[in-house]
Amino acid sequence: MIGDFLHTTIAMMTPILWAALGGLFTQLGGMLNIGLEGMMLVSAFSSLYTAANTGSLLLGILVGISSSMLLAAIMGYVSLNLKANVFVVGLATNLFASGITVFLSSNLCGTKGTLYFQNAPELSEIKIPGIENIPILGDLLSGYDILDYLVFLAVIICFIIIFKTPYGFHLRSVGKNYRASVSVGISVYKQRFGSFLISGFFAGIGGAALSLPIKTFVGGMTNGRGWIALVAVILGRGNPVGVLMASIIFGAASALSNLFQATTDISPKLLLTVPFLVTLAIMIFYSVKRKKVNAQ
Amino acid sequence: MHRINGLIKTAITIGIALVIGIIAILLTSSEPGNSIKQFFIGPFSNTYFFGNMIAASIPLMLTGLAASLAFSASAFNLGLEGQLYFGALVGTFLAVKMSGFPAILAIVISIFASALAGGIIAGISGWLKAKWEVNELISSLLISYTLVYVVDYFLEGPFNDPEAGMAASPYMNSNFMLPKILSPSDLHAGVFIAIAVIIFFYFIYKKSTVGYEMVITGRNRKFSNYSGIPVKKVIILSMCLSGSLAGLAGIIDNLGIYGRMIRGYSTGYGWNGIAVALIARNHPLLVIPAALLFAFLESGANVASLMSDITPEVARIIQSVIFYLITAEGLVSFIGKKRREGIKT
Amino acid sequence: MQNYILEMKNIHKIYSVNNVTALKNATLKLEKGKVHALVGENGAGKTTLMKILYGIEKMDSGEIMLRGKDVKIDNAKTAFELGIGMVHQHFKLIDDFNIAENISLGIEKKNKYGMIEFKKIQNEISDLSCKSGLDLDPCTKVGDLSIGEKQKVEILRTLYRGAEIIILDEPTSVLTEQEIQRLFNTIKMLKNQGKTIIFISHKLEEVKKISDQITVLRNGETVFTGDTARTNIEEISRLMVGENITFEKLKCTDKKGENIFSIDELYVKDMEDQYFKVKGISLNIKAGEIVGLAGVDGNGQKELIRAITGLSKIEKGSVFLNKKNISDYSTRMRREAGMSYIPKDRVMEGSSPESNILENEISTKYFKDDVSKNGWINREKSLDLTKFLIKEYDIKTPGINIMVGMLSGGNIQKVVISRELSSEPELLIACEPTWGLDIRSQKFVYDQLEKIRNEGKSIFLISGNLDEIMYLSDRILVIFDGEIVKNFDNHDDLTKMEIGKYMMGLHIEEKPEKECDNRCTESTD
Amino acid sequence: MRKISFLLLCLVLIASMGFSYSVAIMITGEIGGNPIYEMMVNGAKEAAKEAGFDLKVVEGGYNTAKWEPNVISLAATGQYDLVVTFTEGMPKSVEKVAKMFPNQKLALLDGLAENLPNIFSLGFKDEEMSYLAGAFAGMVTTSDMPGANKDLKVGLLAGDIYPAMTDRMKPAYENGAKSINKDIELIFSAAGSWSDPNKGEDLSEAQLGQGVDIILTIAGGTGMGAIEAASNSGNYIIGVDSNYISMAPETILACTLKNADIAIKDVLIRAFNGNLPFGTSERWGIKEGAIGFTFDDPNYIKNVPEDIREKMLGVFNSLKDGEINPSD
Repeated sequence: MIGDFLHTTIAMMTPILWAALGGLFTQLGGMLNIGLEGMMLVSAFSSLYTAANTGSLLLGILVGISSSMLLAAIMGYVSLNLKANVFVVGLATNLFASGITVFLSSNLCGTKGTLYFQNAPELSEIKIPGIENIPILGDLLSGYDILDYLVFLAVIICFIIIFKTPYGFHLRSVGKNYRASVSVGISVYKQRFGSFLISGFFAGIGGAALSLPIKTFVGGMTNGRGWIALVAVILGRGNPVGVLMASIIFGAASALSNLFQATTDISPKLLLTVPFLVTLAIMIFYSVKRKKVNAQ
Repeated sequence: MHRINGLIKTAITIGIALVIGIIAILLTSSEPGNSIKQFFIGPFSNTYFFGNMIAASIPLMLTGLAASLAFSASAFNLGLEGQLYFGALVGTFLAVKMSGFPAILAIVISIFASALAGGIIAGISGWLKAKWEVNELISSLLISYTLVYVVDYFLEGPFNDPEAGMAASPYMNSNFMLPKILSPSDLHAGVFIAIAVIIFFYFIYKKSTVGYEMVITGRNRKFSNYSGIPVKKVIILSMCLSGSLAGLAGIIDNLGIYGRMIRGYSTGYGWNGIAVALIARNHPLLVIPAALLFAFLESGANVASLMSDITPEVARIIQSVIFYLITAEGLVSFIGKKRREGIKT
Repeated sequence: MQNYILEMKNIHKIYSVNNVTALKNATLKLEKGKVHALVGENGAGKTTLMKILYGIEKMDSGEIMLRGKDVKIDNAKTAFELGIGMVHQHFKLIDDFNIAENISLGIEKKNKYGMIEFKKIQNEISDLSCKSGLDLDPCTKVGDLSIGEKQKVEILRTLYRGAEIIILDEPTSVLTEQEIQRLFNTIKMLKNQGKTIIFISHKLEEVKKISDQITVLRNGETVFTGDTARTNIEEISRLMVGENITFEKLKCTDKKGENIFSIDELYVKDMEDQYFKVKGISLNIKAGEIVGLAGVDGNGQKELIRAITGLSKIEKGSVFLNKKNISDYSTRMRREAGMSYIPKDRVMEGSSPESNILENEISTKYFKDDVSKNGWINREKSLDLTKFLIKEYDIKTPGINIMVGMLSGGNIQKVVISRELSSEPELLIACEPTWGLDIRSQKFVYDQLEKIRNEGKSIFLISGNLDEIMYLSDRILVIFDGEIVKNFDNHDDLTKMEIGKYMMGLHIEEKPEKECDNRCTESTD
Repeated sequence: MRKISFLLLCLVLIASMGFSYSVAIMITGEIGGNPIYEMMVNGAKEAAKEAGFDLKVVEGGYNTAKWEPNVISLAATGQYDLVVTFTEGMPKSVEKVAKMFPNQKLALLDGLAENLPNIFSLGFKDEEMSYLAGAFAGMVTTSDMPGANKDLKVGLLAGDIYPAMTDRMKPAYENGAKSINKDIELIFSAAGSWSDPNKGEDLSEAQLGQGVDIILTIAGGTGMGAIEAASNSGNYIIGVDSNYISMAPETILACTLKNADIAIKDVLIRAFNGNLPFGTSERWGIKEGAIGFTFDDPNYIKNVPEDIREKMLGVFNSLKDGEINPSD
């Protein structure tokens, strides 16, 4: 049971973590990316559709990423070049994504309903020999799909990009004090546009991680994950490791809520609040602790 | 002079956004003429659609005001959706239970209870912010998500009308319903409440000491502290007021249109309210036209899907194209620049 | 023809926002390896001229020649590639980054994998900081530095970027006497290394001391250029303002009254609430007395003031005003009890730049009967008050509805002072009240302080400018490491060096010169 | 006064209409994500093609509160001879519209309205459908099929919680299962969304982890995740509404069918021919051919042991003949 719980926690959080890593970059550049949800959704559709029609998972993921990045580029262009409010543009992005995916689904696949691609290549679970059969540890470490494993690598890469490369360094400087950055010749525009593209890249993988493993697309299937990713971004305080922790907390709380649904008689609706309440409680706990530590 | 310039600029921007919306229809509709007509003229084509459009703008005016009030004190209330939904539940519950009360009393109590409930919920986020520096943006969002499920739970179970056949509360006494205008459309006297509230808050915002405190705190918190303005109280208060307005927005539809509370009836009011506030640039009075514009796009989409081949997803695409550009301050100068460049070459 | 490293000729600039002519026919010619002072009143166009040179502002017409060649500088990057570095009056530093990160931002050294080599950068910077005499630990967070140290970081940055021409925009306005001495040493050292320095100031004594050549700007025009040695202060001063302004030390009055304000054994922690910055300070101020607090930045002044004004928590001890214990009062209650406060940062703390003058003037009394009733602000009364203050304090503004941020520094300070004095305080706390102001505005502030002192009010003056403290104070307290280490009566024979000794803590023991070793002890991240 | 002039306007519009019969369908939701609506629309389209009338399909969206105004709007246009809408949440709305527009004919499917003279309503016996599924689940979980375990637990995954679910479908499913072995325990989960397959997968995994070996999914798109979860663990799924066994023949053992397309086609053709009995209501179940079971599906025959198939046919016939009351 503990094994199942840990496994669900990880599997549950990875799409969110992918998107949150994307949101982290725009956040570091000083902007709240409301459009993660839409980027994920577009990629969930396009990656699955491509994978099903070409038989190539890799191609599917790449197309998913590209479509999400395209949406991110539009978002960047409209908010940076045309100086539209980034929040409203984010809402527009989500609205556009929810419309265009169903529109394409009905035009390309002839149905607005659930799309199931039986013959699509499966993003299958990788069993790690040796570890697979160890109790609990086997559940925790083995049996995920490749995108689940890669996300941990992505956390490390993001950490390096953000803290070790000039791009990350400049982006952070723009987010902290853009006037100071301008004074040393850093282009705020380029940094921020870049952060939108990276945001699209990661949100795109997050979307693919939703649809490919189950070979299914349903309109609106992201169901608020982009927003949760945003919460993880802010709780993560500008650090990919922090974002990882926040995602794990949310994943664990969701897994707990699912477990309660299967084991208790508490109303399923009330159990659905568990992930939000747990996240909130932990957030308050840390804020209180931070203040207390400072007070000593 | 600057302000007038700004308004013209905004008007041109909205105009361009609408034109691009028309282009989107041309690309997606097989009967574009009819679709465009239904989308843009439909809401004005008869009193029924027109009334519904105005009715749809009522909660948006209030949530727009709620968002702009919090924003102007630099408190980011992203939990409008939950505050609204929960406020509506409390108000509707009381209205249903007060069946024997005189109508005026019941309406007033129900409205105040909703506002109070929404205010308390938002106030919690404000208090957490003032006391422990908990990010109010995230706390209000998480509380909002939680409340939506909790309210759903009540509507599905303890506060469900078994005869409704769906997740909805029992009906309140029909005497409690706000008077209708332009019947059979949804438009009701709540529109006057909303406008009165907006004008009232405009004066609060512009003329009162409380409004002054909120504006100054929103612009420069350090200065407020220094001046002796009770910043923490201002933050809590502005969140409370914002939440109360959300609660009011929640109950007004139930008192004006449905006579009960239906699960999910408010979906999007919170987020759209934020968009309304941003389009209105946080100005309390401009919230009215911004909410009307928003309602116009919503009912345009609705009429178009009733009367032409525009499907909901296509309507969403058209709306999104307009939203992309609606706040684009650079759009006018961008077009202007292109033209000048065009002349040069 | 002389060989100039840089020539700026006939520079014109009109700000389109408010149609103000900032520069007309401004000319500046620099010789290599010299310190060139650029002087003028606030608003004379010094900063604008330098912004044009640094590529932040665009000029309307004119030419810039560097080493005899025409150059076009349209952004900061070009400027620094041409070897021009600028230390802004308002520092362009990121508080959350450490010194090394701030200095290397934009020109990071990368290894072959494209990673920034922070270690290498840190070593380079500590080497450079030793060589140039600007001793700094590259791993310190900039947010933790004093203003003087931040300035050093800025100078170090221009050096690190290989600047040949270094613009120092009013560098001494924020420094203490000792820090100014060090800055001058640095400037001399840089000069010896062949750097060309543009030294912007309106403090003519300093200009006389440090510069080789001088250019005077008035109303955007160059009115004088020549060797400093051949000029005298009076002449320059007249050229700058068109009249003579001099300060004389205030005469002590005999009308000292009772103790108005006293502090008893006060302990205050730093902003992060970690350790004590004020360690048992006691003091008192009588009616009609100006008490100056001298000290090197970062010795607890900030914390002391914040605790007195109710912005920070008092850990231990009490504050009395008019014999009332106000230790538990909120900021508003303290103000009600008769306290006024002119803060150091007039733009971010003392005013709301995005609000108009009226809104700024009423911020401490909007709830009082003078301007409001039953929670509604009386527009007419507050308008009258604002108009009165604008007139009384000679605030130069195009109108009442102008955002305060659009005013010049001196006028913003007038807004702050007029508001603080109009509440007729018993005690005025004035922090760096003339920070960055020109002579005329400075004179105005001094006159105001004198006036209310003579009315029998108490003034607590905190300033890093020893001249100011010595001009104004009846008594001078010296703060060092969170304690009052000396209480001077302001005699005529009191010297700056005497005060400075206490400010530096030299009264305790003669410390050896600190050795220069700034290697990082901890890694970044 | 306004109301009257508005109605007059409508009358004029009706009078000016051509002769062709026209039908508007207001879908309570969106076609996307809900297979039953897809079936309904297809059935209606077939009817329109066969009989030759105009058909307008309007999607009401996910906001429940907006459905009634949409029906009112359609009625108010006066362009349609018949306005059709669905679900058990709509009777009150349909009655209201019928009273507002006495000349407008209305049909309600999948829900029962008051018998007003201009309303025809048709309900489905959902409890028969759930009972069938419950009996089947009970037989599978007590069998020695490879995907069945010893725990006596069956699962139900719902998209959301609504009265028909809690009042009729869930109890009937439980009754069906308990009719096989009264110790069988039901584990119920709700996703709170009809379009979140990932959530469906997670919830199903939690159920399967508790010893459930067969899950009935009444969850729209969310149910797709349950199929994935069950197929990964080698357990079973029962589908609803239409036959989609072929999607995962090893996992989806059977589907209970709700022949909504047949029902709507029948209603529309009767209305077109003028013999739909407005003012009455009907309730269709197994006997009327509205509820079915995938007895004929080759995969069903291949994957389900013969004894279970035979027993299922028995249950089916008993329900048809009214020998079993699924609700107790």
